[in-house]
Amino acid sequence: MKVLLFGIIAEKANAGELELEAESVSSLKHALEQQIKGLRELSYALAVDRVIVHNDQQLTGSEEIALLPPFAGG
Amino acid sequence: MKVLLFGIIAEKANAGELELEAESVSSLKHALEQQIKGLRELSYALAVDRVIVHNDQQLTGSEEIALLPPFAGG
Amino acid sequence: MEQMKADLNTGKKHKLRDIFVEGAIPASFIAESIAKHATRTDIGGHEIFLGQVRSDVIDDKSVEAIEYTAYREMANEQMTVIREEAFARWPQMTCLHVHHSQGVIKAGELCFMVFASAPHRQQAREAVAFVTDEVKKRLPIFGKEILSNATHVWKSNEPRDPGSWPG
Amino acid sequence: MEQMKADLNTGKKHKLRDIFVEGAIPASFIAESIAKHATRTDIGGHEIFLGQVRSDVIDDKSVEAIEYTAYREMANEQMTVIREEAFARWPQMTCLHVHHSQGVIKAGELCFMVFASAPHRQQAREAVAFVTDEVKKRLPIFGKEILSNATHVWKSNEPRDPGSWPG
Repeated sequence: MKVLLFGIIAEKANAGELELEAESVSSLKHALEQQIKGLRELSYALAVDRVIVHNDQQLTGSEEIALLPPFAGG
Repeated sequence: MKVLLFGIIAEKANAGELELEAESVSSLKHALEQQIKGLRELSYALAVDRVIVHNDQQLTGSEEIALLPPFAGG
Repeated sequence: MEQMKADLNTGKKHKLRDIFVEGAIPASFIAESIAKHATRTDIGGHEIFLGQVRSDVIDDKSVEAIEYTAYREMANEQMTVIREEAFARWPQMTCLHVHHSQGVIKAGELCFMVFASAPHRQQAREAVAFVTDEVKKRLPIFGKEILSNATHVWKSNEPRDPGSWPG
Repeated sequence: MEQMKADLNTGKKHKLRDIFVEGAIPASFIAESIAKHATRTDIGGHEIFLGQVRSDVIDDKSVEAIEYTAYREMANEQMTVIREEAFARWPQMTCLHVHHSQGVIKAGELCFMVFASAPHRQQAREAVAFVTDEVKKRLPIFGKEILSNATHVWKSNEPRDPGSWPG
Protein backbone atom coordinates (compact mmCIF):
# COMPACT_ATOMS: atom_id res chain seq x y z
CA MET A 1 0.00 0.00 0.00
CA LYS A 2 1.02 3.60 -0.57
CA VAL A 3 2.16 5.51 2.53
CA LEU A 4 2.33 9.30 2.18
CA LEU A 5 4.99 11.12 4.19
CA PHE A 6 4.95 14.78 5.21
CA GLY A 7 7.10 17.42 6.85
CA ILE A 8 9.93 16.24 9.05
CA ILE A 9 9.00 12.58 8.35
CA ALA A 10 9.38 13.05 4.58
CA GLU A 11 12.69 14.78 5.33
CA LYS A 12 13.97 11.90 7.47
CA ALA A 13 12.83 9.29 4.93
CA ASN A 14 14.13 11.45 2.07
CA ALA A 15 10.92 10.55 0.21
CA GLY A 16 7.35 11.79 -0.16
CA GLU A 17 5.92 8.28 -0.19
CA LEU A 18 6.76 4.63 0.39
CA GLU A 19 5.29 1.33 -0.74
CA LEU A 20 4.81 -1.18 2.06
CA GLU A 21 2.59 -4.18 2.80
CA ALA A 22 0.96 -4.69 6.20
CA GLU A 23 -2.20 -6.34 7.47
CA SER A 24 -2.87 -3.98 10.37
CA VAL A 25 -2.06 -0.49 11.60
CA SER A 26 0.21 -1.86 14.33
CA SER A 27 2.25 -4.03 11.97
CA LEU A 28 2.46 -1.13 9.50
CA LYS A 29 3.77 1.18 12.23
CA HIS A 30 6.33 -1.42 13.20
CA ALA A 31 7.51 -1.75 9.58
CA LEU A 32 7.66 2.03 9.14
CA GLU A 33 9.66 2.52 12.32
CA GLN A 34 12.13 -0.08 11.04
CA GLN A 35 12.42 1.64 7.69
CA ILE A 36 12.48 5.35 8.66
CA LYS A 37 15.37 6.09 10.97
CA GLY A 38 14.30 8.30 13.89
CA LEU A 39 10.54 7.91 13.33
CA ARG A 40 10.08 6.19 16.69
CA GLU A 41 11.42 9.30 18.46
CA LEU A 42 9.03 11.66 16.62
CA SER A 43 5.51 12.78 17.41
CA TYR A 44 3.33 11.60 14.59
CA ALA A 45 -0.21 10.56 13.78
CA LEU A 46 -1.30 7.95 11.23
CA ALA A 47 -4.23 8.64 8.94
CA VAL A 48 -6.17 5.92 7.11
CA ASP A 49 -8.17 7.27 4.19
CA ARG A 50 -7.67 10.81 5.51
CA VAL A 51 -8.90 10.11 9.04
CA ILE A 52 -6.50 9.91 11.99
CA VAL A 53 -6.70 6.50 13.68
CA HIS A 54 -6.08 6.14 17.39
CA ASN A 55 -6.40 2.35 17.67
CA ASP A 56 -5.19 -0.68 15.83
CA GLN A 57 -7.29 -1.85 12.89
CA GLN A 58 -7.10 -4.30 10.01
CA LEU A 59 -5.94 -3.03 6.60
CA THR A 60 -6.98 -4.48 3.22
CA GLY A 61 -4.14 -2.91 1.25
CA SER A 62 -6.33 -0.50 -0.73
CA GLU A 63 -6.25 2.26 1.91
CA GLU A 64 -4.47 5.58 1.55
CA ILE A 65 -2.12 5.84 4.52
CA ALA A 66 -0.36 9.01 5.68
CA LEU A 67 2.16 9.77 8.41
CA LEU A 68 1.53 13.22 9.89
CA PRO A 69 3.97 15.15 12.07
CA PRO A 70 2.55 17.98 14.26
CA PHE A 71 0.41 20.48 12.40
CA ALA A 72 1.70 24.01 11.80
CA GLY A 73 -0.95 25.79 9.72
CA GLY A 74 -1.90 29.44 10.17
CA MET B 1 -22.74 80.13 25.58
CA LYS B 2 -22.72 78.02 22.44
CA VAL B 3 -24.80 74.83 22.55
CA LEU B 4 -24.07 72.29 19.80
CA LEU B 5 -26.96 70.13 18.60
CA PHE B 6 -26.71 66.75 16.88
CA GLY B 7 -28.84 64.14 15.17
CA ILE B 8 -32.54 64.12 15.96
CA ILE B 9 -32.08 67.10 18.32
CA ALA B 10 -30.57 69.25 15.56
CA GLU B 11 -33.45 68.12 13.36
CA LYS B 12 -36.11 69.11 15.91
CA ALA B 13 -34.42 72.47 16.58
CA ASN B 14 -33.81 72.95 12.85
CA ALA B 15 -30.33 74.23 13.81
CA GLY B 16 -26.85 72.87 14.44
CA GLU B 17 -26.25 75.23 17.36
CA LEU B 18 -27.95 77.70 19.67
CA GLU B 19 -26.77 80.62 21.80
CA LEU B 20 -28.13 80.57 25.35
CA GLU B 21 -27.13 81.90 28.76
CA ALA B 22 -27.38 79.76 31.90
CA GLU B 23 -25.54 79.56 35.20
CA SER B 24 -25.85 75.82 35.72
CA VAL B 25 -26.48 72.60 33.84
CA SER B 26 -29.96 72.26 35.32
CA SER B 27 -31.03 75.77 34.35
CA LEU B 28 -29.53 75.27 30.88
CA LYS B 29 -31.50 72.05 30.43
CA HIS B 30 -34.65 73.83 31.52
CA ALA B 31 -34.05 76.61 28.98
CA LEU B 32 -33.25 74.12 26.20
CA GLU B 33 -36.37 72.08 26.89
CA GLN B 34 -38.41 75.30 26.65
CA GLN B 35 -36.79 76.27 23.37
CA ILE B 36 -36.60 72.88 21.54
CA LYS B 37 -40.04 71.40 21.10
CA GLY B 38 -40.05 67.68 21.96
CA LEU B 39 -36.60 67.63 23.63
CA ARG B 40 -38.07 66.63 26.98
CA GLU B 41 -39.49 63.43 25.43
CA LEU B 42 -36.13 62.44 23.89
CA SER B 43 -33.24 60.43 25.30
CA TYR B 44 -30.26 62.74 25.37
CA ALA B 45 -27.02 63.37 27.20
CA LEU B 46 -25.40 66.74 27.84
CA ALA B 47 -21.64 67.16 27.37
CA VAL B 48 -19.64 70.02 28.92
CA ASP B 49 -16.29 70.53 27.22
CA ARG B 50 -16.68 67.14 25.49
CA VAL B 51 -17.37 65.15 28.66
CA ILE B 52 -20.86 63.83 29.45
CA VAL B 53 -22.12 65.24 32.76
CA HIS B 54 -24.44 63.21 34.95
CA ASN B 55 -25.00 65.75 37.71
CA ASP B 56 -25.78 69.43 38.00
CA GLN B 57 -22.81 71.81 37.94
CA GLN B 58 -22.10 75.53 37.69
CA LEU B 59 -21.27 77.00 34.28
CA THR B 60 -19.08 80.06 33.64
CA GLY B 61 -20.33 80.68 30.11
CA SER B 62 -17.06 79.77 28.39
CA GLU B 63 -17.83 76.05 28.17
CA GLU B 64 -18.59 74.16 24.99
CA ILE B 65 -21.95 72.50 25.53
CA ALA B 66 -23.41 69.73 23.35
CA LEU B 67 -26.73 67.86 23.35
CA LEU B 68 -26.22 64.25 22.32
CA PRO B 69 -28.99 61.86 21.25
CA PRO B 70 -28.25 58.09 21.41
CA PHE B 71 -25.04 57.03 19.68
CA ALA B 72 -25.23 55.07 16.44
CA GLY B 73 -21.65 54.59 15.26
CA GLY B 74 -20.37 51.44 13.62
CA MET C 1 -4.15 59.22 34.96
CA GLU C 2 -5.45 56.44 32.71
CA GLN C 3 -3.51 58.06 29.89
CA MET C 4 -0.29 58.16 31.87
CA LYS C 5 -0.66 54.54 32.89
CA ALA C 6 -1.13 53.50 29.30
CA ASP C 7 1.94 55.41 28.21
CA LEU C 8 4.05 54.02 31.02
CA ASN C 9 3.00 50.47 30.15
CA THR C 10 3.58 50.65 26.46
CA GLY C 11 6.11 53.41 25.99
CA LYS C 12 3.90 54.58 23.11
CA LYS C 13 2.55 58.08 22.61
CA HIS C 14 -1.07 58.38 21.56
CA LYS C 15 -1.63 61.69 19.86
CA LEU C 16 -5.08 62.87 18.85
CA ARG C 17 -5.91 61.46 15.43
CA ASP C 18 -8.92 62.11 13.23
CA ILE C 19 -10.71 58.80 12.65
CA PHE C 20 -13.28 60.26 10.26
CA VAL C 21 -13.29 59.81 6.51
CA GLU C 22 -15.75 61.44 4.13
CA GLY C 23 -18.01 58.83 2.51
CA ALA C 24 -17.67 55.05 2.40
CA ILE C 25 -14.40 53.25 3.19
CA PRO C 26 -13.16 51.71 -0.08
CA ALA C 27 -11.89 48.10 -0.04
CA SER C 28 -8.65 49.38 -1.62
CA PHE C 29 -8.04 51.52 1.47
CA ILE C 30 -8.17 48.37 3.63
CA ALA C 31 -5.77 46.59 1.27
CA GLU C 32 -3.33 49.50 1.58
CA SER C 33 -3.58 49.38 5.38
CA ILE C 34 -2.80 45.65 5.31
CA ALA C 35 0.09 46.02 2.85
CA LYS C 36 1.76 48.71 5.00
CA HIS C 37 2.36 46.12 7.74
CA ALA C 38 4.58 43.82 5.64
CA THR C 39 7.70 45.52 6.98
CA ARG C 40 6.71 44.71 10.58
CA THR C 41 8.05 41.17 10.79
CA ASP C 42 7.25 40.97 14.52
CA ILE C 43 3.55 40.74 13.59
CA GLY C 44 1.98 37.27 13.50
CA GLY C 45 -1.68 38.17 13.05
CA HIS C 46 -4.05 40.92 11.99
CA GLU C 47 -7.67 41.06 13.08
CA ILE C 48 -10.03 43.35 11.21
CA PHE C 49 -13.66 44.28 11.83
CA LEU C 50 -15.55 46.03 9.05
CA GLY C 51 -18.99 47.54 9.54
CA GLN C 52 -21.20 47.47 6.45
CA VAL C 53 -24.49 49.38 6.11
CA ARG C 54 -27.24 46.78 6.36
CA SER C 55 -30.54 47.15 4.55
CA ASP C 56 -32.83 46.48 7.50
CA VAL C 57 -36.57 46.59 6.94
CA ILE C 58 -38.33 49.16 9.15
CA ASP C 59 -42.14 49.45 8.93
CA ASP C 60 -42.09 47.70 5.52
CA LYS C 61 -39.49 50.15 4.16
CA SER C 62 -35.92 49.11 3.58
CA VAL C 63 -32.89 51.14 4.67
CA GLU C 64 -31.21 52.51 1.54
CA ALA C 65 -28.43 54.43 3.26
CA ILE C 66 -27.26 55.84 6.60
CA GLU C 67 -26.21 59.47 6.88
CA TYR C 68 -23.58 59.65 9.59
CA THR C 69 -22.79 62.83 11.49
CA ALA C 70 -20.52 63.13 14.50
CA TYR C 71 -19.45 65.44 17.28
CA ARG C 72 -16.08 65.04 15.72
CA GLU C 73 -13.79 66.61 18.33
CA MET C 74 -15.39 64.70 21.22
CA ALA C 75 -15.40 61.45 19.21
CA ASN C 76 -11.69 61.78 18.46
CA GLU C 77 -10.94 62.52 22.12
CA GLN C 78 -12.99 59.48 23.21
CA MET C 79 -11.15 57.38 20.62
CA THR C 80 -7.81 58.43 22.12
CA VAL C 81 -8.99 57.21 25.53
CA ILE C 82 -10.23 53.88 24.11
CA ARG C 83 -6.94 53.48 22.22
CA GLU C 84 -4.96 54.03 25.43
CA GLU C 85 -7.13 51.56 27.32
CA ALA C 86 -6.58 48.97 24.55
CA PHE C 87 -2.78 49.41 24.56
CA ALA C 88 -2.77 49.17 28.36
CA ARG C 89 -4.76 45.89 28.24
CA TRP C 90 -2.87 44.38 25.27
CA PRO C 91 0.61 45.93 25.59
CA GLN C 92 2.05 43.56 22.98
CA MET C 93 -0.32 44.91 20.34
CA THR C 94 1.79 46.33 17.52
CA CYS C 95 -0.74 48.74 16.03
CA LEU C 96 -4.38 49.74 16.04
CA HIS C 97 -6.18 51.64 13.29
CA VAL C 98 -9.75 52.89 13.48
CA HIS C 99 -11.74 54.75 10.82
CA HIS C 100 -15.39 55.77 10.62
CA SER C 101 -17.36 57.33 7.80
CA GLN C 102 -19.15 60.65 7.77
CA GLY C 103 -21.84 61.50 5.22
CA VAL C 104 -24.25 59.31 3.29
CA ILE C 105 -23.19 55.64 3.12
CA LYS C 106 -25.33 53.37 0.96
CA ALA C 107 -26.44 49.86 1.95
CA GLY C 108 -23.62 47.44 1.11
CA GLU C 109 -20.90 50.06 1.61
CA LEU C 110 -18.36 50.01 4.44
CA CYS C 111 -18.62 52.65 7.18
CA PHE C 112 -16.33 51.42 9.97
CA MET C 113 -12.97 49.70 10.29
CA VAL C 114 -11.11 48.44 13.36
CA PHE C 115 -7.72 46.90 12.54
CA ALA C 116 -5.31 45.50 15.15
CA SER C 117 -2.01 43.70 14.65
CA ALA C 118 -0.02 41.73 17.22
CA PRO C 119 2.61 39.02 17.52
CA HIS C 120 -0.11 36.49 18.47
CA ARG C 121 -3.69 36.24 17.31
CA GLN C 122 -5.41 36.33 20.71
CA GLN C 123 -4.16 39.85 21.44
CA ALA C 124 -5.35 41.23 18.09
CA ARG C 125 -8.67 39.35 18.36
CA GLU C 126 -9.49 40.57 21.86
CA ALA C 127 -8.41 44.13 21.13
CA VAL C 128 -10.61 44.38 18.02
CA ALA C 129 -13.63 43.03 19.93
CA PHE C 130 -13.06 45.53 22.75
CA VAL C 131 -12.44 48.54 20.52
CA THR C 132 -15.38 47.76 18.20
CA ASP C 133 -17.79 47.51 21.14
CA GLU C 134 -16.44 50.60 22.92
CA VAL C 135 -16.56 52.77 19.77
CA LYS C 136 -20.23 51.85 19.34
CA LYS C 137 -20.95 52.68 22.99
CA ARG C 138 -18.80 55.75 23.63
CA LEU C 139 -18.31 57.76 20.43
CA PRO C 140 -20.85 60.52 19.72
CA ILE C 141 -21.72 59.41 16.19
CA PHE C 142 -25.28 59.75 14.90
CA GLY C 143 -26.98 57.86 12.11
CA LYS C 144 -30.01 58.82 10.06
CA GLU C 145 -31.39 55.72 8.32
CA ILE C 146 -32.82 56.83 4.99
CA LEU C 147 -35.72 54.61 3.95
CA SER C 148 -36.94 53.59 0.51
CA ASN C 149 -39.88 56.01 0.67
CA ALA C 150 -37.53 58.96 1.40
CA THR C 151 -38.57 59.13 5.05
CA HIS C 152 -36.00 58.44 7.75
CA VAL C 153 -35.55 57.07 11.26
CA TRP C 154 -32.74 57.77 13.71
CA LYS C 155 -30.54 54.78 14.48
CA SER C 156 -29.57 53.91 18.06
CA ASN C 157 -26.99 51.30 19.05
CA GLU C 158 -28.70 50.53 22.33
CA PRO C 159 -32.48 50.66 22.43
CA ARG C 160 -33.42 52.55 25.57
CA ASP C 161 -36.59 53.74 27.22
CA PRO C 162 -37.08 57.45 26.68
CA GLY C 163 -35.30 59.36 29.42
CA SER C 164 -32.96 56.51 30.41
CA TRP C 165 -30.03 57.81 28.38
CA PRO C 166 -27.15 58.15 29.30
CA GLY C 167 -28.30 55.69 31.96
CA MET D 1 -24.87 13.16 10.48
CA GLU D 2 -23.12 16.38 11.49
CA GLN D 3 -23.16 17.36 7.83
CA MET D 4 -26.86 16.69 7.48
CA LYS D 5 -27.63 18.72 10.60
CA ALA D 6 -25.65 21.66 9.29
CA ASP D 7 -27.42 21.54 5.97
CA LEU D 8 -30.86 21.25 7.58
CA ASN D 9 -30.13 24.25 9.78
CA THR D 10 -28.79 26.53 7.12
CA GLY D 11 -30.20 25.20 3.89
CA LYS D 12 -26.70 25.67 2.46
CA LYS D 13 -24.65 23.09 0.60
CA HIS D 14 -20.99 22.81 1.49
CA LYS D 15 -19.10 21.34 -1.39
CA LEU D 16 -15.43 20.47 -1.16
CA ARG D 17 -13.37 23.56 -1.93
CA ASP D 18 -9.62 23.93 -2.29
CA ILE D 19 -8.41 26.42 0.33
CA PHE D 20 -4.80 26.39 -0.86
CA VAL D 21 -3.13 29.15 -2.85
CA GLU D 22 0.41 29.01 -4.21
CA GLY D 23 2.62 31.57 -2.47
CA ALA D 24 1.69 34.51 -0.23
CA ILE D 25 -1.84 35.95 -0.12
CA PRO D 26 -1.69 39.43 -1.68
CA ALA D 27 -3.47 42.31 0.09
CA SER D 28 -5.30 43.00 -3.20
CA PHE D 29 -6.88 39.53 -3.00
CA ILE D 30 -8.34 40.45 0.41
CA ALA D 31 -9.66 43.74 -0.99
CA GLU D 32 -11.37 41.83 -3.81
CA SER D 33 -12.95 39.43 -1.31
CA ILE D 34 -14.29 42.39 0.68
CA ALA D 35 -15.57 44.24 -2.40
CA LYS D 36 -17.53 41.18 -3.60
CA HIS D 37 -19.80 41.44 -0.56
CA ALA D 38 -21.15 44.92 -1.39
CA THR D 39 -24.18 43.37 -3.12
CA ARG D 40 -25.15 41.46 0.03
CA THR D 41 -27.06 44.20 1.84
CA ASP D 42 -28.13 41.79 4.60
CA ILE D 43 -24.54 41.86 5.90
CA GLY D 44 -23.79 44.20 8.82
CA GLY D 45 -20.24 43.14 9.67
CA HIS D 46 -17.20 41.35 8.34
CA GLU D 47 -14.54 39.87 10.61
CA ILE D 48 -11.19 38.92 9.10
CA PHE D 49 -8.17 37.16 10.57
CA LEU D 50 -4.93 37.30 8.62
CA GLY D 51 -1.89 35.23 9.55
CA GLN D 52 1.45 36.86 8.75
CA VAL D 53 4.81 35.04 8.84
CA ARG D 54 6.59 36.30 11.95
CA SER D 55 10.35 36.57 12.14
CA ASP D 56 10.83 34.74 15.44
CA VAL D 57 14.35 34.32 16.77
CA ILE D 58 15.31 30.66 17.27
CA ASP D 59 18.77 29.87 18.72
CA ASP D 60 19.98 33.37 17.77
CA LYS D 61 18.84 32.91 14.17
CA SER D 62 15.82 34.73 12.80
CA VAL D 63 13.06 33.10 10.74
CA GLU D 64 13.33 34.39 7.19
CA ALA D 65 10.47 32.39 5.69
CA ILE D 66 8.19 29.42 6.25
CA GLU D 67 7.81 26.74 3.60
CA TYR D 68 4.29 25.35 3.90
CA THR D 69 3.32 21.92 2.64
CA ALA D 70 0.02 20.16 3.21
CA TYR D 71 -1.76 16.85 2.92
CA ARG D 72 -4.02 18.79 0.65
CA GLU D 73 -6.92 16.37 0.16
CA MET D 74 -7.25 15.63 3.89
CA ALA D 75 -6.90 19.33 4.76
CA ASN D 76 -9.71 20.28 2.38
CA GLU D 77 -11.92 17.51 3.78
CA GLN D 78 -11.22 18.68 7.35
CA MET D 79 -12.00 22.24 6.29
CA THR D 80 -15.40 21.13 4.96
CA VAL D 81 -16.17 19.61 8.36
CA ILE D 82 -15.08 22.77 10.22
CA ARG D 83 -17.13 24.91 7.81
CA GLU D 84 -20.23 22.80 8.48
CA GLU D 85 -19.68 23.01 12.23
CA ALA D 86 -19.36 26.79 11.96
CA PHE D 87 -22.56 27.19 9.92
CA ALA D 88 -24.40 24.92 12.38
CA ARG D 89 -23.22 27.05 15.33
CA TRP D 90 -23.75 30.42 13.64
CA PRO D 91 -26.62 29.72 11.21
CA GLN D 92 -27.11 33.43 10.48
CA MET D 93 -23.57 33.71 9.12
CA THR D 94 -23.81 34.86 5.51
CA CYS D 95 -20.49 33.56 4.22
CA LEU D 96 -17.15 32.12 5.28
CA HIS D 97 -13.96 32.16 3.22
CA VAL D 98 -10.71 30.43 4.19
CA HIS D 99 -7.42 30.42 2.31
CA HIS D 100 -3.97 29.10 3.22
CA SER D 101 -0.66 29.39 1.43
CA GLN D 102 1.52 26.61 0.09
CA GLY D 103 5.18 27.12 -0.75
CA VAL D 104 7.76 29.55 0.62
CA ILE D 105 6.23 32.58 2.39
CA LYS D 106 8.66 35.26 3.53
CA ALA D 107 8.52 37.01 6.91
CA GLY D 108 6.01 39.87 6.66
CA GLU D 109 3.92 38.11 4.01
CA LEU D 110 0.39 36.80 4.58
CA CYS D 111 -0.15 33.02 4.65
CA PHE D 112 -3.66 32.56 6.08
CA MET D 113 -7.04 34.26 5.81
CA VAL D 114 -10.32 33.56 7.62
CA PHE D 115 -13.16 35.88 6.54
CA ALA D 116 -16.72 35.67 7.90
CA SER D 117 -19.68 37.94 7.23
CA ALA D 118 -22.96 38.12 9.13
CA PRO D 119 -25.89 40.42 9.83
CA HIS D 120 -24.45 41.17 13.30
CA ARG D 121 -20.85 41.45 14.42
CA GLN D 122 -20.93 38.87 17.24
CA GLN D 123 -21.68 36.01 14.82
CA ALA D 124 -18.84 36.92 12.48
CA ARG D 125 -16.45 37.53 15.38
CA GLU D 126 -17.15 34.21 17.09
CA ALA D 127 -17.07 32.24 13.85
CA VAL D 128 -13.67 33.67 12.83
CA ALA D 129 -12.21 32.87 16.26
CA PHE D 130 -13.54 29.29 16.10
CA VAL D 131 -12.48 28.61 12.51
CA THR D 132 -9.01 30.14 12.99
CA ASP D 133 -8.33 27.98 16.05
CA GLU D 134 -9.74 24.79 14.50
CA VAL D 135 -7.78 25.18 11.26
CA LYS D 136 -4.57 25.45 13.28
CA LYS D 137 -5.49 22.35 15.30
CA ARG D 138 -7.09 20.08 12.71
CA LEU D 139 -5.64 20.74 9.24
CA PRO D 140 -2.59 18.67 8.20
CA ILE D 141 -0.41 21.60 7.18
CA PHE D 142 3.32 21.52 7.85
CA GLY D 143 5.74 24.42 8.17
CA LYS D 144 9.51 24.47 7.72
CA GLU D 145 10.93 27.62 9.32
CA ILE D 146 13.91 28.69 7.25
CA LEU D 147 16.50 30.47 9.40
CA SER D 148 18.97 33.20 8.53
CA ASN D 149 21.90 30.75 8.43
CA ALA D 150 20.07 28.54 5.88
CA THR D 151 19.29 25.85 8.47
CA HIS D 152 15.69 25.10 9.36
CA VAL D 153 13.41 23.94 12.15
CA TRP D 154 9.96 22.35 11.87
CA LYS D 155 7.16 24.50 13.25
CA SER D 156 4.49 23.00 15.53
CA ASN D 157 1.30 24.77 16.62
CA GLU D 158 1.11 22.88 19.88
CA PRO D 159 4.33 21.97 21.63
CA ARG D 160 4.02 18.37 22.75
CA ASP D 161 6.21 15.83 24.46
CA PRO D 162 7.60 13.37 21.95
CA GLY D 163 5.17 10.54 21.48
CA SER D 164 2.15 12.36 22.89
CA TRP D 165 0.79 13.36 19.46
CA PRO D 166 -2.07 13.03 18.47
CA GLY D 167 -2.71 12.94 22.21
